[in-house]
Amino acid sequence: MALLSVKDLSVCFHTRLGLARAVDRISFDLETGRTLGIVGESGSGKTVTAHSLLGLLPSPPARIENGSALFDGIDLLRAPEDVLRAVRGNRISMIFQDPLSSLNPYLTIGTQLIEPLRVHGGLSRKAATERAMAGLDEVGISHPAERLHSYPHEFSGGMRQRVMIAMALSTAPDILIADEPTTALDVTIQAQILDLIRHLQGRHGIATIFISHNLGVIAGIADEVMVMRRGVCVERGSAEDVFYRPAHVYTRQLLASIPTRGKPTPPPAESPDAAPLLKIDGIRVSYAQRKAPFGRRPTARIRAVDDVSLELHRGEILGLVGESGSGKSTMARTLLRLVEPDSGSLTMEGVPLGSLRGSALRAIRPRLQMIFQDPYSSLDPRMTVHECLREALLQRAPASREQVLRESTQLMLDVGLEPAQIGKYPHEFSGGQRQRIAIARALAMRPELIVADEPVSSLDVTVQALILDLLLELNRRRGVTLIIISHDLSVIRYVSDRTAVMYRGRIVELGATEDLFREPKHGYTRALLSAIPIPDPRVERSRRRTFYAEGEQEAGKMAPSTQSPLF
Amino acid sequence: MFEFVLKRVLQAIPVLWIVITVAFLFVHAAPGGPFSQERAVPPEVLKALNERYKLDQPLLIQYSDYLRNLARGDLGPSFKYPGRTVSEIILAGMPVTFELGFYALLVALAVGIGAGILAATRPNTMRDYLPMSLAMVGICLPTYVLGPLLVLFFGIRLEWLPVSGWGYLPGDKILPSMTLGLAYAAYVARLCRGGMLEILSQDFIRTARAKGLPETTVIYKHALRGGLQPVVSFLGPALAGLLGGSFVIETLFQIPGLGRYYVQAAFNRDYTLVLGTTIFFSTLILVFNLLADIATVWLNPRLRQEDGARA
Amino acid sequence: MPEQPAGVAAMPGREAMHSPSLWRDAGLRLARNRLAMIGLIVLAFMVVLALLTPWIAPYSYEAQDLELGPVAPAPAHWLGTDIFGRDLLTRILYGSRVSLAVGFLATAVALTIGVLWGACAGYIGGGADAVMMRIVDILYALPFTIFIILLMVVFGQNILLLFFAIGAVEWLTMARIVRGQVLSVRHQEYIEAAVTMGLSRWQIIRRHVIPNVLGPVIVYTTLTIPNVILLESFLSFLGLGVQPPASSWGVLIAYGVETMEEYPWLLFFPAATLSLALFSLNFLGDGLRDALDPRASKD
Amino acid sequence: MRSESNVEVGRQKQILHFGNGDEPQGLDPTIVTGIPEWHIIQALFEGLVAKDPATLEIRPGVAESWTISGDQKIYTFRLRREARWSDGDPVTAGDFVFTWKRALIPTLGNPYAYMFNCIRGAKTFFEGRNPDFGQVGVKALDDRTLQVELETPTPYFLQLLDHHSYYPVQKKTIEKFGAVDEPNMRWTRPENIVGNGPFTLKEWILNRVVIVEKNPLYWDAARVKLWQIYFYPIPNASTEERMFRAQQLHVTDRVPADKLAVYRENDPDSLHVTPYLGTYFYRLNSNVKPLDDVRVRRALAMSIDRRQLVEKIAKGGQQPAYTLTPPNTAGYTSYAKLPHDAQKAQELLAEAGYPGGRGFPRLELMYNTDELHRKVATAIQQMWKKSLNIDITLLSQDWKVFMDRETHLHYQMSRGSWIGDYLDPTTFLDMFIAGSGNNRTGWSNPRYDELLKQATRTGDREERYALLRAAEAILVEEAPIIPLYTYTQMRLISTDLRGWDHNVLDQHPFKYLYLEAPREAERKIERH
Repeated sequence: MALLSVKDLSVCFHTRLGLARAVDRISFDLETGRTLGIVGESGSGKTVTAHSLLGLLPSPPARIENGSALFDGIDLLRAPEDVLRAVRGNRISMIFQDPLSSLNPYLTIGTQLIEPLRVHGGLSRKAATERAMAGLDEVGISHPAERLHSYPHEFSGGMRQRVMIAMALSTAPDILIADEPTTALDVTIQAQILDLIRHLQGRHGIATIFISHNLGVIAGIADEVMVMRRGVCVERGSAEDVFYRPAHVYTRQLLASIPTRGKPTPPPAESPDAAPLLKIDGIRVSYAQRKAPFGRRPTARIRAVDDVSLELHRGEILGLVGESGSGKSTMARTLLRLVEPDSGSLTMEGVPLGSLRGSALRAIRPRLQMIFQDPYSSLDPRMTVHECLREALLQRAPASREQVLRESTQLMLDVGLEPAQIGKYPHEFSGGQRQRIAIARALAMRPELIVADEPVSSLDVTVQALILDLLLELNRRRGVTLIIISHDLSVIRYVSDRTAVMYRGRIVELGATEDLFREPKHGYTRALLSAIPIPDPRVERSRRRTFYAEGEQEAGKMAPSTQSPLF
Repeated sequence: MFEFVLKRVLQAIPVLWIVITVAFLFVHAAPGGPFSQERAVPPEVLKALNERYKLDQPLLIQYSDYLRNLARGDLGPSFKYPGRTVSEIILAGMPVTFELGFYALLVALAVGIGAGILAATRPNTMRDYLPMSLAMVGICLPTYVLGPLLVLFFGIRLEWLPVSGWGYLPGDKILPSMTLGLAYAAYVARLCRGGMLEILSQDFIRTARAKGLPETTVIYKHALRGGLQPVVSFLGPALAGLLGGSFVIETLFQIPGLGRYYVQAAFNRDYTLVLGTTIFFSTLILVFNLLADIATVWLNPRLRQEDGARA
Repeated sequence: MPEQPAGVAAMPGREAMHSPSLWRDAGLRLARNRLAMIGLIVLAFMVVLALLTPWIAPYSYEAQDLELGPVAPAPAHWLGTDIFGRDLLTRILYGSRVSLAVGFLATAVALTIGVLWGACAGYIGGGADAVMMRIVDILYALPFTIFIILLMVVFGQNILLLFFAIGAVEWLTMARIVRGQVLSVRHQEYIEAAVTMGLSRWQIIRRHVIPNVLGPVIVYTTLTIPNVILLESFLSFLGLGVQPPASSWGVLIAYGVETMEEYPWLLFFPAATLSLALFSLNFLGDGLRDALDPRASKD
Repeated sequence: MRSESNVEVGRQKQILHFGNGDEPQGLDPTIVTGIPEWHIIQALFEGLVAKDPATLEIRPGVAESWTISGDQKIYTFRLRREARWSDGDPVTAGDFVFTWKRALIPTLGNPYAYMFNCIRGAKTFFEGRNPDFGQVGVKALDDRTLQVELETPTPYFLQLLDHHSYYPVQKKTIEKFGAVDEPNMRWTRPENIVGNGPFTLKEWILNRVVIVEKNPLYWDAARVKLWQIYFYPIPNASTEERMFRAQQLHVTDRVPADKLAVYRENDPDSLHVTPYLGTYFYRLNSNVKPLDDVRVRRALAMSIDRRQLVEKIAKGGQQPAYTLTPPNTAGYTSYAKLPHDAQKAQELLAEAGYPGGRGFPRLELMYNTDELHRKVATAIQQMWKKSLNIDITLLSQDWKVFMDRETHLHYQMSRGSWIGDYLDPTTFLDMFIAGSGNNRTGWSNPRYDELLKQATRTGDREERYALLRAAEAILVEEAPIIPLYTYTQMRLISTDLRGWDHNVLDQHPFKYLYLEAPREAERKIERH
């Protein structure tokens, strides 16, 4: 008898257009101590599946149509609320994708950690506090007694996810459901968290359902893998079977879409005598740390970009890689004069970009365009695609209604969108389509340089490749110079001619992309490379990580003794 | 913290100065003087009074005299009530006004937050529509309608509560506080509902539910603090409005507060009293806006990063 | 053009091009919201009644019948008469002309000034923001009664002045709300995208900032209108605004309160009319807010 | 449930709860002008003489007796020995000389100084033309004898002595709290004040209550039955009425017009509506066209149906008024009249060049912001419209703006009213003498002025009244004002209150009042 046995689970959502089936007859069993990996792209129903097991689906609009989920004699899908509540957070715990929004920002870590212990374990405040401290210690957070009084915002992303894990495990559950627990984290942090989960799971013998869109992550952690697509399970089997002998065409497509290769086209022949398109010299940017209204030291400044110099040639693609907080986004915004540098100079073909003001600045702006990370917030939700493109086109040059129509139609075709959809609003498009709209908007200005800040990081893997191909094509066909910023090394490797690695506001390594990947010189580059999850169960499980130690990213202790064998 | 408050206080000085100046010009520009009345005042008398109160001096002299006295904390004598100083009148009315405002605030918060939570936890059901509709009726019914209605019902018909007064008879503070508070409760309810709905859709609420916490804990411990943010930022202006706008209530219920003076002084052209009450109320507005900002930060730990917890 | 796209047939229909604007779309979405439509119909009905009042009112609004005096609702006077023996239904109908005009126009004044002021303060930020918001503080603090008296004395009795006076106080809160909203919108990436396109500040405020803060503004507006209608009665007492024999809802309600025990219908019907208008406005406002958010209605 | 009401407790302890209109500005009898102040001062001070509350006949006050010379110009008062200040000092003739001199010092700015005009030399002293008070006809012959010499025979002089501006104040106390000519009223605070009336000031909480308590040193203390009186400033009539219903007040200051019918029906014993020495009228600015035409003014006056006005609008038992002076003011009644006659009014208007109202300019009728004024104006606006076919604009104005415009004749028609200071027709008729500050119509008539002047020189009552009637007839015929109705005093009074007599001056000396449950009521309670 399996610990948890799910049969024919079907979930529907009421929408304006009628019933939509989000999960369609999913079945699986989970054994004690085993890990089930559920993999699939956004909208495939993996999260709905997990939530339906704990009765967390908002109802309405969601409705469980069919199926059963037997756990210890209880059918989780039909159990009354109070029975479920006794199971939730007690015998089945859950950790979520975004540790920033999943912890209550208004309550201290301690309060939140103690809650399940008090509710389920009936522990006294004192006993619960001690257990909570032990839990924090186990997930590698130092000085737990002090940390209990901290608020979530005082922790970094990785630390928050450790707290979530400690909270989930505090009641010694039978099952842990981890829903994309590392997606929002930097790659090196992701590696640490994965190791931690693996370690604790083994130690406590917990069964785990691990949900991820990242095949590499699943490869490293799952014993069994279920591949979902549009609410249906397309393939289920042992990790080896799924990765090495994928039966379903979709599984194969997924595996193939991961860019592991280098740039498909050779870099353009450099003409060394040509003047650089863009010259960056000694740029420094710092923020006044406005600690809200009550900061004691409102003048404290945080240095985001520290003495960066670069030269960029026409037609080149430069990759900028680094983790969150390394200053790469600030760098991008500085190039576009969205952020004012403290010092240093920016020159575009002899024009001192950094000192332009007012209308002179506005006149040069079309030559540099940006593609933002989040295609949700980078498009005005209240403008249709047409309005958005029209605004850009008219901004560049006055044009008649017909010209605008013609050009915007052409732009739609250029970025691979159906021109008939031009009257729709951004939210009616998928993430990938939205990113195409953003690209079209940038192209409408006929820019010479496009800075793309994490252009694919919020997209599904299969879509990522398409967008990257589009960027490459633009570069080739139109000769647009590109700076592509990403935390994902495989993305950088796939598109860029040269790569710069940023760490704490500085460029620590810069070179031709393939050289850099083959022979990383800087310790940090090596650590980054070693942390990339590889979709190969055997390789991934036996990999050894390299850590870069100049200033720990995490403020807690990095490697608690209990974990060392794993690293 | 200290620096922030100090900065705001320093900012307030020019604001107050402009308020005083404009108000000074206003009252002196308004026709009719403090001493005109139905029974014609003989010109000799008027002259004597104007000389006594220096109203025959050029406006600029009066203005600089006023500022000079103000700097010494002297708001001058009242014209309408000779023998009383403006400070004395303000000091007499202030405690009552504050008390009324405080109770009304309690009513507004208790009723408004209650209704807001009720509505937000079951959106688009009867439990949502009913309190929200009542809130809307509350917005429709101005205090000068609501007050007499409450008095007639609870005071005259049921004889449960006194119909007027403030602290003379047991329970006489209930009706005025309710009347004044209910108008604001309607706004609080709407804001609270909005805030709660926003917070209840947040991920950390899902986390709290996933921990198996009872729904009451989820709502009161996890959601309420965040859900009250919009209410808190509304409170600063609202509280100033509560205190300054208590004129109608004070008249209806025979309450010796300051709101009555604020309006009456304007009608009486009691120049010094108008200026005194204006200074008082504008200071209140500034102070309450500051307090609301402090409270917003206090409620939201993300905004107060000063504890040394970050390693 | 060298690269004419192959499929001219794939060109979007021309009507999609003709300003497929937010507003037209909002109209379509609004039409599908039943509550909002009921609100709109009720309001439209009220406006039509107000416009047609001189032709449809059963009695003259000023003709008195002192001998008749106040009578309760009866077939001759559906809603009863007031102490002058004037037909209350007629008075409410005529009052709606004033109240609706004041409600909408004064709110429009407040809305225009408040939105522009708040949007500029919030978007420009820094010193300009501080100065602009301090100006709002100052205006908040000035004695309103004296201000009204002055207005009247300087400009005389004038209904236009009423709009101005009300607008002048109501825009303050509006500006604060808009500023708060703008602060939250200001750092969205689509604003940055607009900057990189070289749009001027004013263009950004007009095209991107204001449309995106309209939601809360509309909701606040629906709350402002009844406030304004009631405020009008206070100003009318001071002599600014309508004078007898003309009337307004606010004035009718204020008089109704005086005699609510003796002649309750004089309070009930005007108050009920105002409430009906407010409920309709509120549903319409909520509907409009949703309609103006393209994300809200379709998934 | 509510605790014991004020009325019940009051009955047991002889505490009167009195609705007093507005917050008193101060309690200095020489300076104050308002009615609320008047009520309280009546409890705290006493003049040389007092009035009988029922008949308004003059009775002894501080003076136990007095003599009047044959030419009616010299009054000699004998002060009673027992008259005491509340600090125990005797009230002397010197106190009156001090008080009246102070009242006339120009720099004090006493608005009621004109009340002393009948005393020889008072006017010239006040206007600064004669700085020597020795020339003024007020002398203390000894501590208990006061002699007053008048300018002309003034039949109502004794009445004036019961007006608060003639009440004595104590020199010692005044000088302790400021210069003699300083109008600050700090000396009237409860802890400072010294009076000579039946009550003393016990407590004064701003905007809440003024409490007075029986004065044991008062010469007639044996007669005073009330122990305390609470004076409440209640500006809102509806609030006051509700307080009365909730048994928090014994006496209200007024009654909301729409409540009168209800009380007549349900509680007639509590409702007291009595004639009052005051007239409600409209001023017509005789300087502006077309109101400079007497025919237009008469037409306007004749087209108002006063009966409807008082019965349907004012509702408080007011009497239609066609003359300025209320009927039977100290035996004086004017018979002049512009009767309600729409036909005649139309003819007059046509004669003036506006047949059927054609071409008549749109006039503005100004009133100060008030419910009743609005109602009256609204009704009259329609009456003019109906009978004369002319359009009038109504304009409500804040009180001070209203006064300002009226004083500067920046109006066309405006609301006015006058409450008599003393019981004599001249308190009304003096208003319209040319140059009087209270005229404010731009109208003047030398014959009118002459008639009034003659009247002051006449000692004989009937002859004097005949002159005044002739003057009033001119006023009515020329119609610079349109009298509308004679005021009534409307109060709700608890059936517990005894000793309350009605009079047109609305003066109710508190020393005669007391509280006792009515016998019928007791019977009712027993039956329950």
